[in-house]
Amino acid sequence: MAETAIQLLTPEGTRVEHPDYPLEVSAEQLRTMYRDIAITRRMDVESTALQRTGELSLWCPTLGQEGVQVGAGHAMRPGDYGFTTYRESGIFHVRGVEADELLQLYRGNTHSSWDPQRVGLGLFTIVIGSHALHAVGYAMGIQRDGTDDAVLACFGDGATSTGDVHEAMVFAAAFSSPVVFLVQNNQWAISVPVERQSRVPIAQRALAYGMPGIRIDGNDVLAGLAVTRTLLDRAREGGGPALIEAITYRMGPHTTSDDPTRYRDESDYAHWDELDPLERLRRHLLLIGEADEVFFAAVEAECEELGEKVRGSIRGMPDPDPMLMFDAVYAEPHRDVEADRAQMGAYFTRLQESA
Amino acid sequence: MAETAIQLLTPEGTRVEHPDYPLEVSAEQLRTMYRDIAITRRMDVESTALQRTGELSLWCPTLGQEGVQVGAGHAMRPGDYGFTTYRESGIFHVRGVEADELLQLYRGNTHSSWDPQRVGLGLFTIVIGSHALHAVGYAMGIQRDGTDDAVLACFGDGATSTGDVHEAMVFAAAFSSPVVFLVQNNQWAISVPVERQSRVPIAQRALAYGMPGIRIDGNDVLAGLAVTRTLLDRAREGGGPALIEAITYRMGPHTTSDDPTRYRDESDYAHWDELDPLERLRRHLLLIGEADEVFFAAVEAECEELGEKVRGSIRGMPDPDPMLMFDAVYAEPHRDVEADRAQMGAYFTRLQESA
Amino acid sequence: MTGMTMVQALNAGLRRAMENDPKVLLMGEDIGPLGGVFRVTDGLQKDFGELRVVDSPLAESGIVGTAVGLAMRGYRPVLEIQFDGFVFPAFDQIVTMVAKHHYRSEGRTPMPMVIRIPYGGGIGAVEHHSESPEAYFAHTPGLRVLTPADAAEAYVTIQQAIASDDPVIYFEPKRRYWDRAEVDDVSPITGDPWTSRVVRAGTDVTLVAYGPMVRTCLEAAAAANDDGVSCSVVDLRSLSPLDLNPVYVDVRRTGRCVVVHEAPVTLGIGAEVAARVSQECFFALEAPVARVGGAFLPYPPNRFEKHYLPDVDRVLDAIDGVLAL
Amino acid sequence: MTGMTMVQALNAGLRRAMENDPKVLLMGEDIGPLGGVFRVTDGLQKDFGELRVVDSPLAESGIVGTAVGLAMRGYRPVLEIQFDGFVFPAFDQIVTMVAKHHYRSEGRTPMPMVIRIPYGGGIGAVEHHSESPEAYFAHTPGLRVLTPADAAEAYVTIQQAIASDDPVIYFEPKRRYWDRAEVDDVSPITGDPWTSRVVRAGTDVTLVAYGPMVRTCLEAAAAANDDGVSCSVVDLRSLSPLDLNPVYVDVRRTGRCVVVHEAPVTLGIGAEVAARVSQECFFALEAPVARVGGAFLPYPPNRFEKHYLPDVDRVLDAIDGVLAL
Ligand SMILES: Cc1ncc(C[n+]2csc(CCOP(=O)(O)OP(=O)(O)O)c2C)c(N)n1
Ligand SMILES: Cc1ncc(C[n+]2csc(CCOP(=O)(O)OP(=O)(O)O)c2C)c(N)n1
Ligand SMILES: [Mg+2]
Ligand SMILES: [Mg+2]
Repeated sequence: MAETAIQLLTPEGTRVEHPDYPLEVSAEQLRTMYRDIAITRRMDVESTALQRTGELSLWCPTLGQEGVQVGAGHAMRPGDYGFTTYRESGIFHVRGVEADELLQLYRGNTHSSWDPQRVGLGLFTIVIGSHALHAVGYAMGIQRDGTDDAVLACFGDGATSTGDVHEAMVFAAAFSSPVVFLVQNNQWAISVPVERQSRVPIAQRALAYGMPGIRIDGNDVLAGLAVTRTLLDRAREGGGPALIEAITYRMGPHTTSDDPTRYRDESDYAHWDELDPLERLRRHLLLIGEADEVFFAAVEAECEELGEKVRGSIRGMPDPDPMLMFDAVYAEPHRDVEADRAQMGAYFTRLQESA
Repeated sequence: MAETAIQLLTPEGTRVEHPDYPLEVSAEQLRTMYRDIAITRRMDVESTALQRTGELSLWCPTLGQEGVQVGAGHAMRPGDYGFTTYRESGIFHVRGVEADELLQLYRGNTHSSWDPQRVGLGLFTIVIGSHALHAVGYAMGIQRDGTDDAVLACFGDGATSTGDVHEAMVFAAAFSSPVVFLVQNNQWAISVPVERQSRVPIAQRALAYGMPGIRIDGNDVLAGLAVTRTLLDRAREGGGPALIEAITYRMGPHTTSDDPTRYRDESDYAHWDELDPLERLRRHLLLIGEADEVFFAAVEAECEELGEKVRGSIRGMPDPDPMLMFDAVYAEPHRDVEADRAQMGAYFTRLQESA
Repeated sequence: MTGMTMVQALNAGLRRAMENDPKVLLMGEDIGPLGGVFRVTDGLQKDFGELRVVDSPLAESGIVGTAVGLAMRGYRPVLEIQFDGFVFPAFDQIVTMVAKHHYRSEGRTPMPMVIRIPYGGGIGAVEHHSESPEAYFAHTPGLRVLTPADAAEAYVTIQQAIASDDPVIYFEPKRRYWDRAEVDDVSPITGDPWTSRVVRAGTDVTLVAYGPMVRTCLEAAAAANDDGVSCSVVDLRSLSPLDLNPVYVDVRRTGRCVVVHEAPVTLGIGAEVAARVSQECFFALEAPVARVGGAFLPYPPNRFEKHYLPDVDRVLDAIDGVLAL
Repeated sequence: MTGMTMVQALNAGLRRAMENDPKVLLMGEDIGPLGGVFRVTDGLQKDFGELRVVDSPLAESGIVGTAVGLAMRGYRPVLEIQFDGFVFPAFDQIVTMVAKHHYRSEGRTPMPMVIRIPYGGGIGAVEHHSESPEAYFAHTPGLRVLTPADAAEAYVTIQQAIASDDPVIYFEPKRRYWDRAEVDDVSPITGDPWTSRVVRAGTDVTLVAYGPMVRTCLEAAAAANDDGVSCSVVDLRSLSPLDLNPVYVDVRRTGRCVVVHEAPVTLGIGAEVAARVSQECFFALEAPVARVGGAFLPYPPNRFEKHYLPDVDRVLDAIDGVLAL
């Protein structure tokens, strides 16, 4: 197991080669990833603002973690499938979920607003750790279909303590299923530091199951891309599961309800600021002469546009028809749900009449 | 991590030294352990026979695994506490639970027949893996009490797949609690071979948590004694948790309800027969001249006596008074239980009157 | 028509479902070479292979959680939980994930899955092997709950459960596993499993039961008949949804109702039946609905179970009770 | 007497319990420096140290399972489950181990433990943060279940729960966390928490509620009063054991009963209340017991909750219903 985290792009923006993870990446793709990170970041800002004005119930900022998210998103093939947490707007964006689509959920209109089939992303689960098993099961399905798809299972450092994540790794190893576990170690599970979950690097967990455990610089989009792609390919070729620990930092609060000043020092941020994934990629693009201020201004303009679009579609959105809540509890009619629907409908009518 | 299992006594009965696990053991203690294994084994035979004649509901044979059980039992100090499975009559015997006491449970009279405080053994839990957490919690209590007790948590290879065992190791590592996890890898979880639980040695699980993982020859009572004692002492001195994988074999069926011919080959047994823990210790005692046929005959007589005692106390034992089932549901009176008790009492009276 | 035990009927039903749909697969502990501890899956791995009959690692949350993923990929997993008492490690996956997935996805992702659970007491087992946890699942929106009362029912309803696009918790009354019945294993499967069925018609008292207690109630009804009391017996069969219409019709005639199950009475299925029957048959009831079931204790050691479990005498006593008013 | 929110009252109650008994310790996620996501444990780690206020790894089964061991060693763990929807990973430990330990050990090993769970909806939260799972626990022999309706109750009953030698599931109505009340934080703690209490006396209809719905019912009773209908309100307070005697007494006078909770009606606490009241007040009831509660759905997205949750209007509608008969 690598002691130090794999890095393909230094904080100063220079490329480093790694023997195990060779990477060829076009300038076009570099620019796309820059744009993806910038847009993800803007979405964070917009969503936080919308939450502050009561348009959203909650938002879980991704700030600081976009590097590995965008890299991993780009590592996936269209047929691959991802299982994520609530803090993965980078991957959602890369896989084609529109910002205002995703925000339906945080507005409280729906429990899931995207079509899992279309974007190849499962519903995210708020009950920490549980989706790791869904990912493995999905991968077991791939094995039975005989296709060469692979699955990416994303979760946080806190999640690694849960029984479900363990069982997921046990099953994946037992059946040698095509799944890569991507742990975003952002140093915190709400207010609890990662040391409470593990006294040794999280990547070391992989040894328990006989699979590779690789630490990467989570703020390096290229490391995220290269290592995730290599391990997904290994998995799809029958090499079995693997674990990536992406070392990063949650620069924002846990959610818009959180107050990090209660449990961590402002002074921590400076260190991570220097490792910022967006700035790093910007430096790289400038260094290799593949982007200029015109490009950056265009991205900025695109972000502005996104912001406007999001605000426009979310602000003052009407609430859904109350009777919709009775839909889709079951795939086939269920007597008790239908009785409740009828009863509630009659009640709403009485209520309107008496009003 | 040791690649090969630690052995202090060869199958031929000769002592081997191991630099990390020096062991001084008196002839007296060797004879005691021989006796313990023999008695445990006899209890197996008696219990199986009692089950066959309907006196017990079930029995879980320990045959083949007595070496590590008796060794580990001897490694514990009186103040230490153990958490076991249903297949641990060796440890129960060493810790002073009488055979006929234990069998109350398998007769169906009680869910637990020993006093946990007296023998320092928790109730065994049939829901696989769950007691590993109890062990860690108990160890956390020891840390708060500031005593130098330690805890032994025993479970099988199958149990290592459960989320609870993982969470137990996470907590133990996080709090550096004085607990030793002893996995008896008897190669099977009912009909499922250990390879389905793990493709790498179970001891390797320890690496995930940054604790030592030691493989031992589970049919070697001395390795069981020395390694368990060393790690318990390390834990009680603040060294933190550790994991032992004892390689052994379940020579009997999973329980008296099981039919192993459906899933494994008779031919497997021969190999393990040669590694038998009792025979090994017998050879050793003979080799070092610390036991003779008089001693072995005395042990045999003691076993006979035990058999008679057990049969005498279990056979034809009357069923408990039905109303006892209402006792001890709660520590303090509970209205609903009391109502049910009264109702049932009245019903029994009606039933008797009408009969 | 073939004479079969319930175990054989379930085995035949599983086999037919697997033949009919290549997406059906079985997963659980010891269901492969061993054929399950009750032999319900006997021979299936041999015939359908290890990819369709999967011996899993020992982890119930893992079994159910991976089945969620398999269902998302288009499979129809049929899971075996070895005994009632071992379903709880999977409770989170069942209640939080399986039950809600269709709703959470706004109908985009169905969750066809059957979780087979041998349940109930009466076989002299050790702890955690005799429980009746059905009310937990029937209280959970998003799940369906079925339980067969005999081999013929089992053969049909296990196939219907597998064919359903909703997740079904399928409770198998283990003390009835070895009861034999004539099973029609030739005709196409028809009928609506999500209904209750009147298995005996009577005029004085309506007995309501499901799973293992259907036979007990039929025996009680026969005994009552000898005493001149005519009892109907309704087998609920589906615990979610509940179909109490046949019960209401019957109670409106008899005016008396006794609900019987093994689970603790408090908040057991009988509570819902009693509440609804009291509501719907308010003016017809001549006596309060009586509930016969487990006392408010953990399942006791098995030497107590013949006293703990409802039996013919307890049902007769309750019949006397409702007739006394 | 001090004016306190329910959060402050719980904090004060925990503090006092910790001062009184060195064996009391708190464990949960984010209960240390953060003081819990609702700040119920605010300041306690600072004052009692990390050994008595433990921020655990992220694992609910781990929290409850290790607490079992701590209790065996003589401690009295008070656990925080961060939200209702996250109790299920610990369900096995709670139902299989915590609930049964005293019984299994034949009374040798008490299991004093309090599991605090903020529950219920009404705060506009995301999924899994608004559920009412109390019926699962009330159906489980071996557990006690308490839920306070206001700050004064919370201050007293949290201490009584901690003092109990039995395991207590303590449901905190999170939408009432910020309601203020006068709390007597000076007098010794007295009274029996395992009883229900009549919080308003009336003559026409008996409203039965607990936790968050007590205030709703009091508001409904006030509104009904304006329309000339006099309602009693009974706060169950303890869901296990249930104390329905005050309800029976009241219903025998009013002849009408409405039970209100947020959880799905089917097999919710109201089912047991309706079944028992229908039994005990059979001849006094003028109308069937009405149940007001959640529809049979997973908790919907929060933009629906004002329609999903019982409110004053729904309770008034049910009052009209029982009066119409
Ligand atoms: C089973 C469960 N327990 C508790 C919570 C409350 N909770 C939400 S996020 C969180 C911390 C998660 O930490 P981590 O896995 O590191 O992910 P991060 O939020 O840092 O991305 C907790 C405790 C939950 N959602 N699910
Ligand atoms: C949670 C749970 N699931 C399933 C079972 C049924 N069961 C009893 S023993 C056993 C196998 C246990 O294997 P292992 O841990 O290796 O212990 P061994 O029996 O070999 O000593 C199983 C699956 C159980 N008791 N608990
Ligand atoms: Mg984190
Ligand atoms: Mg084993």
